[in-house]
Amino acid sequence: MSQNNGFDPKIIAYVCNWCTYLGADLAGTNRLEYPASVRIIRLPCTGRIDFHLIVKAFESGADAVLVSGCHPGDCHYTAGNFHARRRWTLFRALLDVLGIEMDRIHFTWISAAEGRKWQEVVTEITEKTKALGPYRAYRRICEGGA
Amino acid sequence: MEILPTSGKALDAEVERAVAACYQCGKCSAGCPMAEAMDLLPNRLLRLVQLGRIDKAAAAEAPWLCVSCQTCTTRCPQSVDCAAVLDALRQIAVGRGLVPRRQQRTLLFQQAFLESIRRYGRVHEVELIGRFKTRALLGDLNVPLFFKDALLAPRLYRRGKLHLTGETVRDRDLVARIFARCRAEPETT
Amino acid sequence: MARIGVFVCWCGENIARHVDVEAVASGAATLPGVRTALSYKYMCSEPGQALIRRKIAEEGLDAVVVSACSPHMHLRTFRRAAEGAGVNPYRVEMANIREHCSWVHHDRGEATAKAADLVRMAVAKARLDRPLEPICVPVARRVMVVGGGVAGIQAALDVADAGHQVVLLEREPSIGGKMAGLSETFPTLDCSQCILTPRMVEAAQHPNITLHTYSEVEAVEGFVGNFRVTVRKRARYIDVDRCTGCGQCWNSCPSKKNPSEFDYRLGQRTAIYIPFPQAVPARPVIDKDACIKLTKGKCGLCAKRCEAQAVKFDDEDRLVVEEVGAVVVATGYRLYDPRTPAAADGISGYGEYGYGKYADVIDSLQFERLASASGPTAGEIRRPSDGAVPKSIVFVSCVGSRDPAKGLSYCSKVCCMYNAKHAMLYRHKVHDGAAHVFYMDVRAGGKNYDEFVRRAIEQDGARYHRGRVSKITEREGKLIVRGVDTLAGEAITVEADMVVLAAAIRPAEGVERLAQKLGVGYDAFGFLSESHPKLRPVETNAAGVFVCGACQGPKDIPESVAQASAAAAKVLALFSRDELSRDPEIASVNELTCAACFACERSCPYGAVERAELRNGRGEFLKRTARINPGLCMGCGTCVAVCPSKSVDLDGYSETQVYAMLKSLT
Amino acid sequence: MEIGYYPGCALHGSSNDYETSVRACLSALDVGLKELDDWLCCGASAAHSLNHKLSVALPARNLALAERDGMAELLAPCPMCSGALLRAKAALHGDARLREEMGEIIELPVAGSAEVLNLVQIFERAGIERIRERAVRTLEDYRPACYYGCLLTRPPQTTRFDDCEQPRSMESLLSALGAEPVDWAFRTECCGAGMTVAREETVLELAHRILSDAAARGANCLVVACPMCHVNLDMKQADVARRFAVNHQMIVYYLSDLVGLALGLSPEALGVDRHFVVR
Repeated sequence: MSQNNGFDPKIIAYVCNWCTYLGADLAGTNRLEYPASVRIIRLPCTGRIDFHLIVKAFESGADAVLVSGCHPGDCHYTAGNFHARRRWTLFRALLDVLGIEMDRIHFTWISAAEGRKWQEVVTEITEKTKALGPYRAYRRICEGGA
Repeated sequence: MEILPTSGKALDAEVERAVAACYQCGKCSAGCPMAEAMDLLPNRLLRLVQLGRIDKAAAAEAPWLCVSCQTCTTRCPQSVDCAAVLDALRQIAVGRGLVPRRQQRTLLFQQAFLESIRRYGRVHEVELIGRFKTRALLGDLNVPLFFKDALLAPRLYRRGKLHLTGETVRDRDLVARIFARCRAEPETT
Repeated sequence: MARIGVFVCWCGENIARHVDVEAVASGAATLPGVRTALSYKYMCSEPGQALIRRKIAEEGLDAVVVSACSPHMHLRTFRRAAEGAGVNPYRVEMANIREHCSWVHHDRGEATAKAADLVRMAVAKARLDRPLEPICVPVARRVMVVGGGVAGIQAALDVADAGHQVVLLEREPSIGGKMAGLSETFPTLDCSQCILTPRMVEAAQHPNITLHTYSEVEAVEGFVGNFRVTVRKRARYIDVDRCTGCGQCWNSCPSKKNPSEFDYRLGQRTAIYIPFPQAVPARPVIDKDACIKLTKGKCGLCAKRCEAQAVKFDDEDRLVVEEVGAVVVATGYRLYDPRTPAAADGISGYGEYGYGKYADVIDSLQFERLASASGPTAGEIRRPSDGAVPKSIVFVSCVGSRDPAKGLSYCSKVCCMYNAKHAMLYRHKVHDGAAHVFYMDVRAGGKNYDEFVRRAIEQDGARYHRGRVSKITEREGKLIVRGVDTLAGEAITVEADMVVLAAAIRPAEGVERLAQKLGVGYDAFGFLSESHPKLRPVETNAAGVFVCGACQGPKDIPESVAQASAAAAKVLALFSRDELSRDPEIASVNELTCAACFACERSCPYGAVERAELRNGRGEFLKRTARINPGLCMGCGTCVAVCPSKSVDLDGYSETQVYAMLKSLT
Repeated sequence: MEIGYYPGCALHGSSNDYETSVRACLSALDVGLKELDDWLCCGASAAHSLNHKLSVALPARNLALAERDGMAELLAPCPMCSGALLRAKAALHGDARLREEMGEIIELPVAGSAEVLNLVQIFERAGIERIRERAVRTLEDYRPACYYGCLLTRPPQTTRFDDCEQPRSMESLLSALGAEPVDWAFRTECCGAGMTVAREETVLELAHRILSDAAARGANCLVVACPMCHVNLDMKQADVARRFAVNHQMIVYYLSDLVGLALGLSPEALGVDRHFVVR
């Protein structure tokens, strides 16, 4: 199935309860198959996501992290997704400094109506992460005490 | 829209994609200054392309009547680049020998135009018109007689507007190389 | 240590086909804190729920994990079941092994492994769930209806008739909205004012309805059941209680040449005016920019004539606070302006149609006024430029609508019907007139609607051309309309005396600001978002705020009225209870560690963060701290993410719970 | 102020009266023109009709020359040329692969960074107020019908100039100089452009409509900013007269002619005497 001799990536997905979680539900209702690589952590809103949650995901052995919420203007809580977006630009630099590989962190917007997009995003991220291989380097970052 | 002069089916696919958004409101045809003279209105050309009948669209006279005024493209509610689609239909027609006989003269003129650029880097008006008219006459196409332009010549000349030779760029070989790389050798008839 | 029960559902074959449910259950049994784990064919069925209740009793469980479908499907079901057996409902978790697993992964090994992971995560979370109590708040049984058009009037009357207090707010000097200015209504051709004005009077005289006209929402505080809405009552310069509506003032006003808003600039009004004769309230208002007294300090004729001494030139805006339990938004629509300059908020105009340049190119609401018996021409179709009766009119559909290049992709839904009506009315009034309609599709879904359009074509001789118009120019008093009939395959030029543009329906000006104050979502065009397009069509995501009419999307009068009654029914359901409860999964502040930076306050979309002081037992000041108002917090968690000292947390989604879920996967 | 100048074939051919006018007028405004060295023809409609790649490559070469010679701005008084340059710019912008491909074809690296200006924009750049101050005579006798034609404003996504349906820029400039532009219907209609030779009958028909409307609105002259418009409306006016039996005797000015006249230049210095229809 993959060129990486059976490496099955582990991906943590932080998704909001009102858009992306329902989008993933819709993918199920429509029986849209995709790789079994993602473990969803349901949060009320992507506005809840901070720097620590991303780092902790890698600490727990994730090979990639996906953050997905409502489209701009569609936030259940008016502007949480916007806050998440703005904060992301801030802590992206910090993650970069820490040496975290930025192509292992993915941001998308998936609405409750976009089951197919959920399928596509998970498939694509899984393939990309497979190509990158296991995130052994992160463990080295931790051990190196960076 | 990006239409590359690639061969046959690839260009077909490009054009089909370009018209996918057309919902047949006809605003292109409504605003077209040449609509009255066209055998198939622009919206019908686009419809034929949508139906995969590109050859029929390309064989029409209408694409050759287009004056590239961009009105259709400007006003299209669906942002279809209609004028570019007609450009592509002309290219397809040339490639497949579908140019209607009555429209050959437009093709001849444009080919003569490109040939002038290829030779000199710039257009030589006198030579261009001469070449076009001669070819058109040889091809027995319905073109106003040469002497009509010959009558105009002295009037242009009097106004210092007639340049028998025309300008030429320094690096003519470069121009030839550019043409070669664009694979656009004008066919000589 | 928690005492957790794990219940794995087969969902018939839905889960069991691709997930080894027995293996998942037996794996779960070994997890720390799990006392019992078992599987059953249909957990949501009554026997399934009974099983859960029995196990809770037998094993003394204090938390439950149901491994089944999406929590959006059955979390409520299982919370109720567990609560029935004495478990705190907020200690019930679900692992979604159907939508997120068995339905999308068909490799049995992979699906089973993922299901086991999902259960592990849910158990890890359940271990740390705190028992919570639902938040209860009393309900103020009083509703504010924003917008006094036909939808707002209907909603207000429905609630008022049911015995509850209503505050009806209208921005214009009179209620009635767009409908008050319409001529006749499709498909029955009954007179719009004749059916609406009695309802307007009824609303104004209803003992349960308080009317604020010439007023807007200034600010909104509070939450469902307890809103505090500040209303700005704009200066009217008239004491409405003294005024008798006798008309002496407007009949004596020398400033007569002001464009009438009600007639869409086709008519004129005085500076002190009532918008139309049947206005409710029948009290005038002074246009302060047109009044000679207010602009130049001279005149004051109206005040001299007023026997009731009701004219107040020193009037000012007033703010009043209304406490209500629910809000119905019925702010309606405005027409798209074809003059819109290029790319104003992504929307551009139709320079090619010359609206605003040629006096006889008008929009459809202007035509309504021309066709209305109470309009500036007393119902005669006369064109604005010279008052001549047009012998040929072109009606252009979809001006703005269905035109993504101009920025509006949607169909405005009502134009096909009123175009047919306009063509019909015109032909009834001008027998030898030619009515041309350019259309892309005729959308006439509705009871007796298509028949109506056919009547316009077959009986009244409207000439329908399938195609858009590209350009309108003017030559010697004629409008040259360049269009196409794609069915005939010909470009067509019509020489018209007048052109009517069926301009798109857009939400009323400023509705976004109102939506933000209320916490209601809206789409890219500014139409307010309902909670669910099918099952919650008048609710919004802001609890206690409902929508009806064209503010939610283009719709005609019958639909607006139906939706208004639906919104009223939802309000009444809300008012049928003494108090409201809602999920308590909200934020809380550790006030001892809080650094009082108030980053949370700035990020909170609900204004739920308050500044407080910590004092010791003797009342001495210790420190400042942020504090969450549980009545306002909606539980989005944005404050948790922004807190630099990690002093805010969110029940149900706490930091430690997320970490525990992550850890359960290692 | 000195800016790059791309004359194009027409201004060096039968429309050299336009070049005379542009140079004289801009010189009077102290705007120096530095002609692009060894420029190529833009390919005009022949290239985009018959060979899309060539229709990008030819203007790309000219953009590359401008970049090489450090010209940040390039005046192209012919809208066919400026349109071709702008189209190529748009295609190159944000498409690294195309830039690379074109770089190889035209043997010069190209980014498409030079700003392409039409004649109206140069006047706006020079400042309408400044032009008004320098004017030595008023244009009050002129009731021009300002004719924008097609390519000056269309397609707006590419040209990004004025309002493509109701343009005002020429009227604004000429009103400032005392002229009284008429309001008319054919400001943005097409005259047939480069079809003059290939489809003469089409051009005559379109030119006839334009001239007739201008005359009917009381215009005493037409103003254009395009060599092809000038050919079709001026040179072909005699043919229009013959075909439709109506002799408009409508003088067709280049925009720079009228500005130049206001600045005190003689008709001869502006090449106005070389038009076909003269006063």
